[in-house]
Amino acid sequence: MALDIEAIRGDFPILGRTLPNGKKLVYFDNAATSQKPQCVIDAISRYYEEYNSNAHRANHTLADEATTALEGARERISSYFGTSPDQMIYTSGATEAINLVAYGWARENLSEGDVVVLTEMEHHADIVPWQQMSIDKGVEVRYVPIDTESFTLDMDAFEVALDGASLVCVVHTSNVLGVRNPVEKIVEMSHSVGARVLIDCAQGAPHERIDFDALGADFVAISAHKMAGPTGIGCILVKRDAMAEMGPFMTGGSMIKRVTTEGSTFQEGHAMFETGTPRIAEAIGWGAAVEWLDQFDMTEVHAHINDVASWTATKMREIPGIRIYGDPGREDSSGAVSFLHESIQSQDLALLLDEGGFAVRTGHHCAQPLMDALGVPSTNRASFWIYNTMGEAESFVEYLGQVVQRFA
Amino acid sequence: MALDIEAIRGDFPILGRTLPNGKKLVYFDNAATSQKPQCVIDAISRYYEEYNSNAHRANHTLADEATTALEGARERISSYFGTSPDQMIYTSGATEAINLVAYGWARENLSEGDVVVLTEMEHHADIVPWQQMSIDKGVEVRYVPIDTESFTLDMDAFEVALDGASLVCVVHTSNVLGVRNPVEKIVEMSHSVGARVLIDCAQGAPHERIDFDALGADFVAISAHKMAGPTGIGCILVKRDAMAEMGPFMTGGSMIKRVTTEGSTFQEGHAMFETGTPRIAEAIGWGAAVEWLDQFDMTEVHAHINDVASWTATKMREIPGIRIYGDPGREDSSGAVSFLHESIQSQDLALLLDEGGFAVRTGHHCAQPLMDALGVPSTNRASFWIYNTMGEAESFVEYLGQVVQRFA
Amino acid sequence: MVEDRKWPEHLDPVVEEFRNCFDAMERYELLFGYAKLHPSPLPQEEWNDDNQVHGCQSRAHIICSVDESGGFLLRGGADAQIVQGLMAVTAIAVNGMNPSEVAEMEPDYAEAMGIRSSLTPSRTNGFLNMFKRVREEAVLLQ
Amino acid sequence: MVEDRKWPEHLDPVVEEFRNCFDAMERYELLFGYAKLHPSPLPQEEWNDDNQVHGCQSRAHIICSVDESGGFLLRGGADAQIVQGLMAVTAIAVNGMNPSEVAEMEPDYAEAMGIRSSLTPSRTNGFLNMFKRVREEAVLLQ
Ligand SMILES: Cc1ncc(COP(=O)(O)O)c(C=O)c1O
Ligand SMILES: Cc1ncc(COP(=O)(O)O)c(C=O)c1O
Repeated sequence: MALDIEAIRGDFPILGRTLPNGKKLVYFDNAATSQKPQCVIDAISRYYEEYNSNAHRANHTLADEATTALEGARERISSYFGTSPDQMIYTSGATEAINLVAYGWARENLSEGDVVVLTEMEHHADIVPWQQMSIDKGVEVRYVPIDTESFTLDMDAFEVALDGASLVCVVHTSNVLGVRNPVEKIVEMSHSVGARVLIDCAQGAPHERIDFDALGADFVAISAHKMAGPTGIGCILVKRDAMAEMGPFMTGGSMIKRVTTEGSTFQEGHAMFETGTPRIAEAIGWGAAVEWLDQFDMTEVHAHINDVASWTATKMREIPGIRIYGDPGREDSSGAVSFLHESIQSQDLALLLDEGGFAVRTGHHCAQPLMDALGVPSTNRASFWIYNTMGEAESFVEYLGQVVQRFA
Repeated sequence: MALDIEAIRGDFPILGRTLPNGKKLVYFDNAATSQKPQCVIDAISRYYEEYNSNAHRANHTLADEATTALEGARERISSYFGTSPDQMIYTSGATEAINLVAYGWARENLSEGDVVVLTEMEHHADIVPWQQMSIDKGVEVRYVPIDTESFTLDMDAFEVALDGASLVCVVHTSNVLGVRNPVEKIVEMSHSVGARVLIDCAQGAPHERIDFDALGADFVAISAHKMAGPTGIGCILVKRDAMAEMGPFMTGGSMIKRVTTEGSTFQEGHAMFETGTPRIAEAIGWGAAVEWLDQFDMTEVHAHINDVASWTATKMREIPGIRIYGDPGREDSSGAVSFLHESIQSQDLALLLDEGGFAVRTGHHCAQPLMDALGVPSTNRASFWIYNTMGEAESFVEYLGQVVQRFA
Repeated sequence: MVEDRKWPEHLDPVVEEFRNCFDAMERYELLFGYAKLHPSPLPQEEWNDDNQVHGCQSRAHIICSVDESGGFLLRGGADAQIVQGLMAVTAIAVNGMNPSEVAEMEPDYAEAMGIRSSLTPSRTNGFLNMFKRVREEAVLLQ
Repeated sequence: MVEDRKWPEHLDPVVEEFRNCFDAMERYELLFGYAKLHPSPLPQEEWNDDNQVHGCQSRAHIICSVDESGGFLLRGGADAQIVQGLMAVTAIAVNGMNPSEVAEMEPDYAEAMGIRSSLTPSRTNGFLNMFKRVREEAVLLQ
């Protein structure tokens, strides 16, 4: 059954928006954050309007309803990711998720000389925590290079880098190139040398169904806001045996068993890593987002997005001076088209596109080591999602062509 | 001008709620979390419906609008707290705020044998991070006792504990007793021995106008959700010179200046402590909450709440077997009435009250050292806020009396 | 009601008694009464970490065994009367039953009795945790 | 318009030229033109950390000084043409003025010109940061 994109668009109030200059919004900034369907917005409002209450220790009706909804969301989200609620820890997003692995797992388990393997295409969220670990603990950080012709990870170099590694951290899908890494193989190779593996699925989760248990990674980081969910929430999925190796990160209420002035004991399992008042509205909103997404076959979603990206990139290549970074449309690609014009500076191009109603992101995309590898300071990036249409892509390519003609 | 409580109630959709058993909701669990006025709920929905976009590096219209709203909220919130935006760091709540001081300031500045002074009436959020610091760094933690007759901090003991202290962490207002500590004096005394001071204003901010610059504390922790704002957001206010002593806590995007595979440099000031996609909807919602609160004179709000609490406590004392922990109505008190019945166990009492529509919280309130000092494992707690009425208090006291008659 | 019940027949009169209550408060009163009349109470001296039921905010302890004649025996105690009352009703239900029958039981008599607060897992009175523990022990005692 | 303007009179024709554009894209075209015709450009060799304007996502550099006759001189360069164009217009405005007049100037000519993207602080083209820096330097040069 083909996706009914027009019906899907109808779920997103913002997509009907007219900008102050009278242009219709064309939202191509999905890798930064996705838009939210009405059912997600309503789930959040309904929580605040009908049963807002602090969760846990629920001896009154509202608290019971809030707790049931909060835990129900955890059930639904973890099951969407092919795992059980006890292997999921709520965080504020992928960034906090990775920091939790650094503070909660690596701080306990790595020491001077231990090796953490990263790649040149990691997001800063998956680089800086490890650099800090290297300053604090003397851990060695290795970067697997990319092949700047094919825009893929150099898997031979990866194999070499694995030697003696304790932890491997790889992005599932690059937010700049849209390239999906062979994460199954990466997990397998890493485990074969006894290393734990973290997969940063911030960009992967909106484009394919992540099955945590099947993937076999020890840690998977996810942000809700890139997959139709609200801001301020995400999670880290953690394998049971890896979780057992972790120590507390942020501490305070809820994560304790008993606090005395002499010292404290902590909850076991995922409860040890969630402290303070939960992100209740956010969790409920994310649960609704997952339910919304779950009505679609993600293979179809991916195919649709890839069609639009592929068509757009092909047409863009015909515009004089445009260069594309990545290979949109390829099987392992997913919806991000990074590009530059040889003479129109990227900020200028962004503002000119904005004038036409086109929202694209411009900058280093929190991936400066990748920018360095590509030899550019920034790119323009159009990134597509489920509700983008071929019609939008056509108008974009046409407008971009005019801009180039006028300003190059 | 007296507060128009009925008009205020009209702003809160949830207050009109009828519970599944047909009873009208009487919400007395405000110290756990406050309800949200419609304008806050609408501000969040409007963000998602009209201008949701990732903030910063804003080269398109939506991103510009989102960034302007996000930074506008920071202006409004910091100004409400009597300070400037550069002294405010967004966190997920008071718990993360205190953890940020532990990881960002104490980890850099304290070492073996340095003294951290706490009180017996701290929330776990202001205890466990310091116990962890003591395990990690060998810091000595001292607890100032409370006088269990007057339910106040023992200020003589405080003075003694101050000797050689590097950091003093005190709760502004106890979430169990409703007692406000003499924080001005505590700041002054702490500074006179050269210690930095953290005031946990999670409970203080909903009851009085916190003026950070006037108070002079080095750190002030606040949660939005207890003061009409959304879940998942709060802040730590940090004095400029204390901030200059801090190192990074969570790392990743946004907080960096430049990332290379060789290492990274960081932003200065508050930007160093905010990483990842911001809590955009939450910040905007909190800004709306602060604007809503700002229409009231907090002295009047406090007086109203104290009237209700004082009346309730007085009447409750007439019910056989009820004992109150704290001294509601006293000048330094604010809206929380903790109580126990001598024979009806607290969980039972909570469920019986719930049957009448009354939402009260029951448990150790994340303050087990205080429970230990009071010699009880838990209390029932009715906590009042701006929208609670004398009529609600009357029906509560009447119902409680009946419960005691029937079940004691 | 008798058609689709999932509890032992001998519990019917108890369930009926609760159903005949005028309102929730009367049901709670009755439950407090059952708490006092627990057929096999576990005295506080025997409460320890091993027999504690976790996930209850109040304290609850149970010991399950099989009596001389092969019948299940649930001894239990709780500091909250509502939990204690539900334990008592549960003991009335399961005591003397075959462990394999106990292992198959469902906690729906509490719902049928109209004890609303027993129904959701997040309610901290912990009835459902207690019931789950009983069933687990019954499996081991088969 | 001439009544309430807050920019020097000699900028009027420039502002007028922009106001007469057909649409935003024509204004940008004109701005790209001004970028090329900067009256006092700062060549890239002179760009360094000291003269960099912070808070712009693109690179922008300015050096302010006073010429022999006491007039303000703004030299500037940016890698984005839109910033460079706004710098050029700003230079046309301030060059030759008394530093104390520059210190009092407002950036509203950009708004009057209809350059929408110059208006909000969050826009990363950084015109407002550049303008603020010019005013600060003017204060020092008074
Ligand atoms: C005094 C006090 N401090 C800290 C906290 C923790 O706040 P949050 O759960 O919003 O992080 C609370 C809230 O329960 C509190 O009452
Ligand atoms: C690949 C990747 N990893 C991590 C992140 C960080 O996610 P968040 O900002 O939601 O914490 C992002 C989002 O920008 C990303 O694209």
